[in-house]
Amino acid sequence: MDKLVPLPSLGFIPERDLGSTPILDIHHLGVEFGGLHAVDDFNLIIGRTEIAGLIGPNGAGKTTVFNLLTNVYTPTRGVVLLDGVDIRGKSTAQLNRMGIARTFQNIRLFKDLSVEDNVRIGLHNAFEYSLGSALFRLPSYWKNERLAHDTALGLLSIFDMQSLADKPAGSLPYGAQRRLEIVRALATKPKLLLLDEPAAGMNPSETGELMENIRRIRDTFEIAILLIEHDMNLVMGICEGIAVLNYGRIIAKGTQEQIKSNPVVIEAYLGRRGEAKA
Amino acid sequence: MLEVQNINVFYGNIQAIRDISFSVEDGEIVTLIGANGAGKSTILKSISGLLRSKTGDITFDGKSIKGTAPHKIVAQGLAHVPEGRRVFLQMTVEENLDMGAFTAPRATFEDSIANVYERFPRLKERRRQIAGTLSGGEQQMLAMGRGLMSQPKLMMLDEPSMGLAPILVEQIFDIIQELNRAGTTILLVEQNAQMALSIANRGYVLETGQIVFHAPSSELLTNDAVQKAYLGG
Amino acid sequence: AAPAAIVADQAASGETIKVGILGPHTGDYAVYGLAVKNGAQLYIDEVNKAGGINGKQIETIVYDNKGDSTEAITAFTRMVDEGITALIGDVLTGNTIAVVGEANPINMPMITASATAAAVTYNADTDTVYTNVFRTCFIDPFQGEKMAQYAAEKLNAKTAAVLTMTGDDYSVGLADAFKAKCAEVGISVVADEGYSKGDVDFKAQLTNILAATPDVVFCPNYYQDDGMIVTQARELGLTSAFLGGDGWAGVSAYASAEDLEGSYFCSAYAPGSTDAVKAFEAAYTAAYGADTLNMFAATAYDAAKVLVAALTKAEASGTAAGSDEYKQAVIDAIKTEGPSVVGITSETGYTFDDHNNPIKSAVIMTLTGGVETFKEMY
Amino acid sequence: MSVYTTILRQIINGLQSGSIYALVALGYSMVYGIITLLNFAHGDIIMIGAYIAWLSMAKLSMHPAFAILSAILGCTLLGMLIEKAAYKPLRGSPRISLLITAIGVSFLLENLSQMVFGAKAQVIPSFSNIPSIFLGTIELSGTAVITLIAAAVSMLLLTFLVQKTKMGKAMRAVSEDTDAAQLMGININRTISFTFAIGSALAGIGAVLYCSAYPQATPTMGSMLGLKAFVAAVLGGIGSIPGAMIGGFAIGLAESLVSAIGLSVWRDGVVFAILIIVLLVKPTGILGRPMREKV
Amino acid sequence: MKQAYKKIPMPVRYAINTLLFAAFLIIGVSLIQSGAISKYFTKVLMLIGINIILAVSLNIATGYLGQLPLGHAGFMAVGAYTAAIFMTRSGLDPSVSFPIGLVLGALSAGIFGILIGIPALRLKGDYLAIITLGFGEIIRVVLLNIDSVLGFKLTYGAASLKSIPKETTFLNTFLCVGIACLLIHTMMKSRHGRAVLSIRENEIAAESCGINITYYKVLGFTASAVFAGLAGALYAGYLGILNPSSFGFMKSIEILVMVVLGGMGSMVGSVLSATVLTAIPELLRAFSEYRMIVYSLLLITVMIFKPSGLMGQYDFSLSRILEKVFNRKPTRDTTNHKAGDKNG
Ligand SMILES: Nc1ncnc2c1ncn2[C@@H]1O[C@H](COP(=O)(O)OP(=O)(O)OP(=O)(O)O)[C@@H](O)[C@H]1O
Ligand SMILES: Nc1ncnc2c1ncn2[C@@H]1O[C@H](COP(=O)(O)OP(=O)(O)OP(=O)(O)O)[C@@H](O)[C@H]1O
Ligand SMILES: [Mg+2]
Ligand SMILES: [Mg+2]
Repeated sequence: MDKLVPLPSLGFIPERDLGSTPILDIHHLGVEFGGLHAVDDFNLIIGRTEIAGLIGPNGAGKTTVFNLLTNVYTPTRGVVLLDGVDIRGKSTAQLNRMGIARTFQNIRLFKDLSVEDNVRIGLHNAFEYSLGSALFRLPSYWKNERLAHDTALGLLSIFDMQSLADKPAGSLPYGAQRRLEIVRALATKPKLLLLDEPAAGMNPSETGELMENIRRIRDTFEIAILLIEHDMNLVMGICEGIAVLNYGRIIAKGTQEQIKSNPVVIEAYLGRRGEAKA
Repeated sequence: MLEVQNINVFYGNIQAIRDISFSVEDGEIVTLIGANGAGKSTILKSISGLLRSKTGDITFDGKSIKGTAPHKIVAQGLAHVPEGRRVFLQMTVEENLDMGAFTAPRATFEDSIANVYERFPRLKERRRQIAGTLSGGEQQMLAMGRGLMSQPKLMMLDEPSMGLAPILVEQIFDIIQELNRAGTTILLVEQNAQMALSIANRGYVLETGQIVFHAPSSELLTNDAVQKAYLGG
Repeated sequence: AAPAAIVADQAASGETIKVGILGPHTGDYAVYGLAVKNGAQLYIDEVNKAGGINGKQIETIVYDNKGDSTEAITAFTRMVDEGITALIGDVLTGNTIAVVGEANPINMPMITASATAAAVTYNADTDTVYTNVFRTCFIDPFQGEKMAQYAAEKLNAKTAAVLTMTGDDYSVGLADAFKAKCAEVGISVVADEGYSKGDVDFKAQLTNILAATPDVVFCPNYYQDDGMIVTQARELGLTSAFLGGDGWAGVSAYASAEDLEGSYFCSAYAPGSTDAVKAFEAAYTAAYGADTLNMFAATAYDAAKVLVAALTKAEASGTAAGSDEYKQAVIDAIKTEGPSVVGITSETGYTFDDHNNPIKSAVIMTLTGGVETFKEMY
Repeated sequence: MSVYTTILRQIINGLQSGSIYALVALGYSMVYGIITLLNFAHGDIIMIGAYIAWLSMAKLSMHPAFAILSAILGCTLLGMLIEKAAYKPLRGSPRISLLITAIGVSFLLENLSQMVFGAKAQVIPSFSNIPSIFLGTIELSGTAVITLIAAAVSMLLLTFLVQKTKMGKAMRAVSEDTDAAQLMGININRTISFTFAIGSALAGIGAVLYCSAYPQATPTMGSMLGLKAFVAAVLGGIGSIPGAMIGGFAIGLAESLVSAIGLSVWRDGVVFAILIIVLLVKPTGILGRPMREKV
Repeated sequence: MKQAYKKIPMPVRYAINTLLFAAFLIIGVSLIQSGAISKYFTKVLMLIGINIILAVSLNIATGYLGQLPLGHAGFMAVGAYTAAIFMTRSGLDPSVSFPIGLVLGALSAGIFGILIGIPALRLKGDYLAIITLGFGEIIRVVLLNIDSVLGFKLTYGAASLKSIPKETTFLNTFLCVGIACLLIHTMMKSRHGRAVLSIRENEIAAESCGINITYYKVLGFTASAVFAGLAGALYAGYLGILNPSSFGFMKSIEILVMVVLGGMGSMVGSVLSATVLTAIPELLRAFSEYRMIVYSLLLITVMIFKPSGLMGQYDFSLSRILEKVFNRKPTRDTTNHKAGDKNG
């Protein structure tokens, strides 16, 4: 087996306990689509409560990495350890139960269901009771349903969305839908939260707010967050470590400062103005 | 060139647009900014005919286009690059671009497509790929490229920079300016208000379906309230 | 509930005798249901014109069941609620059995003109006869057996093939009886093929039959299908004689004279054979057109005739219409009056056996020069 | 007769009935391909075509050529009328509502024609005597040959239409995203109307060929035919033009071969079992494009 | 701003609904026994009940799970034949064998649901439709051809399975309706039901919420089959005779029409449209041959003017109406929450 990249590679905040094993440990991950190496030899380690950023040009393979981590696509190569456990061969649902939750670049809400039900579906495995208890309304049904209701509203309150609980998710404005997706992902009690362009379609002030919330989520739930984003304000604002992907390969890894000033990154991704701003 | 007068638009019985009027002059870049759900996309959809306004009038190039079928409006030289890309997922990149040129004269097709490929080399690389498997940003480029193919007089862009890498965002804004210099009028909806205002002549600020503010961009850029609400200042 | 016209008609006497007519008037089997409806109505109209029964008009309550047993039951129950004294119907075997399940407990007299399965009047599991149920048509086993016998005796057949519409009780019933009889009379069944309702291409099955080179092919289906089957068989080069049941009546319009030449089928009556038949056919055509003029129109006409005779007798008995005694009187009268009713399809009257099936001999029809002609009584 | 000729004959039987299924399935697939509507009334349009042929020849004693033309024309117009009256008002509604409407239209056509034309099967005079072709000792009827050719030509023309012409492009765009298609300047109403016209014209051709092979018209003849064609279209990969052809032939062949091995009473069951197995192995039909959804 | 809208507590709601339903049954039964409701009307009511169960059961697979099965009549057939064979063969008194038959009918249909669901649910959309249609047809063909098995008369094929005790009554039909609706309701308003709904809404998202979609698809499909089997068993006891041709493709379509017309995913809609669609042909009897024309025109018209069905996705609830009455002035926050205005 390949040698582990020394830990913490991306954990840049020594005062926080990142744990002895990283939450996510990816080795030589790769996938091909008909000859196209969408992700190639991808290695990354993420600490237990770290906020990490994955950036790179369009079509670099960022979303594909998420899809590999959630087994929407099956990797052709590589090993992924979640909290020290090999996740090969696990289904998307199993991976979720093991602690990986995500949002989608193209929002995938349960549009016709209410906001609360969206979150409650996220809570599916958190408050379990058997089909029998449901059918015959046994006490465990009542207890868990009440807990689920309270928890759902509690989670919605992170984004101040309790008042929308009864609305159909599809009728929410774009930005609210993105936030709801995050809440739903959180409801599954993840150890690692994957956010795919959470700020897309938000204006700068909304983005600023989102940034605060992401940080708060990490602090309250003590989870690791890996996010993809093209909004450099957000990435540079909260990511403790950043990996840059291009043509499926990592071209740079490091802190904000290192990335901002990396000429390869500027050339491939940030561009002149981006450099100036950053 | 485009004159919108007192339109009111509903989704079922929810009113999304309340009595909005504005205009875009020939050769201008005008931008609409506003929070999520303010009704920006709804306005564009009403102009291109996908939605109907209950009242008021919309004139384009001197002719009323209210109630006209969308395909006729497009044929008059008004292109709409919709929100959320809306590329034809089962078609290849090239077929998508071909669709963009549906109303354009056949003779200019080769030039137009070469032009698009030049601006977005990634699309050229992926010309045979099924659009549905493109990455988000690639689809966004395709949507923009497809809009360019029709060589419109007025182009309405709904969040063209969404999901694009910073380097491409710059490019997109460059392209918009270039198009504008070449004579295309632009109506731009953007979340990246900073950049939108920096290239626009004028801007309208939208809140819950109403225009609350209208000024030249330079003024908007320095306005405190706008700064706070939309520029993250 | 009574249509306005009839109400006006009977205004004088003030009372009517209600008779139900039930069958599929829409859907796949409409052609039989409509024939039964029209045939029965034709006779009842004649009776009404002649003054009705004891001055009472006969009012028909006609309901469509789409060929669906569920609808048959609801429609029948509704008729009962509306006060029918007897039923002509149902038309399809399965529907009729379903209706019998409702009619038997209330001892409602019913005569079917077309339900041919033995089980319509007799429950083999419990060995009981449904005494309230009669019919004016053949039963399946009778036809199947007759044709097997006929093939052996008159056509000297040694081998036979069978082509049935699987899922159709009539077709399967005839075929089963035919096959059973074949074993007895020394015919070996060399091919046993099936098709589904709605099929129009039978070449695959016919190719198998062709390969088995049978002397005769027994095809106990309905005439449209049979016409197409014969045509396709000849196309493939199958020269065997075709045999069928009463469902064949009318087949001559559906295949060429050449192709049909030398086929045989049994029937309850021979179209155009006697003056009575001719008169019936003329009257029917005048009233309803020739579209649905098939054998069941004739058996329905007879059913109505038997029923009217029985009703007349029952009316005379003086019991109140709809009472249990009245119903029993009708049932008894069907048995006693039947033999004197000379119908279109039974010149010798309707005598019923102990399973309430009419005792009549089969007419063997043959096709010559494209015409369905009477061959012999058998 | 040798086993060999029996088998050969059965294959030919299968191809003959298969070619009719194929032709009908093409019309199905065509309409499905554009508005993803399972047009349950398609079989009934064929039924009307058959009655038009019957009316014009048996009742109006028209020349067969005119009868053929009027059947095709009649079907085309009927298809367009149905689209305008029953389907157009449902644009943008859930697909399943459209499906139910189509079922309603199918019921309506069946019951109307029973009222108008009667419940009895009508015999359709033959259009002409097309000489048969002999393959060795086996006779292949002329209509079968023509049906085969018609199916193949229709397939090629349709493929060309959809792939190469401007209308074809419009059709494909409409099928994917009507709003986006409109923004390309495509007149969706005209495109859909055109699609129905083509699909119904195919139904008309199907009616004529069907009638020359099976010369009877009944009000319910369309439902079984429509169902089989639907199965054929799905088996081939619904929406795919060559798929419809392959599916049609596959169903025809399966039917006759199942009968050939002596299972004719089980035929529908066995044919469906084959269908199920094929779909389990290839979940989008033989030529259907897998619906990939990028996440 | 939350709160304020007083909800009737769950147990109270259940009590209200149970009482109302019991009242309905008692009134129904006494009206029938007193003869105020005619036999015909009673029959129609029973049919309505059976059709309601069919519609609400298909609604699980179609409305809630979002699939398009076209073989629902097959499950009904399995239930009907199982119950009928048991009742005619067990030698038990009908009053004993009928309830057992109902349970057996439902269970056997459920087993078929699992067996068919596992392979069929791997397919999507119209391919699923056709594969279920295929299974439905196979069930029908098998019932036709297994007339007798090893000398034991089983289904009697085309000759029909006869002499089934007619044990179905208004009371037991509507008890079954009540049980079916209640169980479907309690299933759907639980985490299991929500999991089923999430699959309809977005399969990929459902999976990434940790929902075992295969399990829940099969669960939904099986539940759908179970109640179809129950309806089939009632049908057997209603009709007294079974023929495989009653369970063809058109029967499946008929049930589908009920579900869609009622509004996909609305149980009340299914109940309503099953009632209306059963009643309409009966009401139209006077039109005789024209009634199917009128019926199909009605169908088309309703779809055109109400494309999402009579009830849409709306589920009527009596207690919700009561709540409205008790809360004359709902103080719910209805204004759209805007992130923008807070910062302005
Ligand atoms: N299923 C697929 N089949 C073929 N190519 C694919 C498939 N999925 C992704 N790709 C290709 O792989 C590359 C990586 O795609 P991916 O979606 O991961 O990009 P990304 O980094 O998320 O880009 P963006 O920032 O634009 O969202 C793209 O070029 C895309 O076209
Ligand atoms: N299809 C729809 N049905 C119902 N309401 C809708 C629909 N589409 C939009 N809305 C509502 O109309 C309002 C305006 O929406 P619109 O999409 O025009 O906003 P926008 O300014 O473009 O926002 P965004 O920045 O999110 O794109 C919002 O409140 C939204 O919830
Ligand atoms: Mg991406
Ligand atoms: Mg928008």
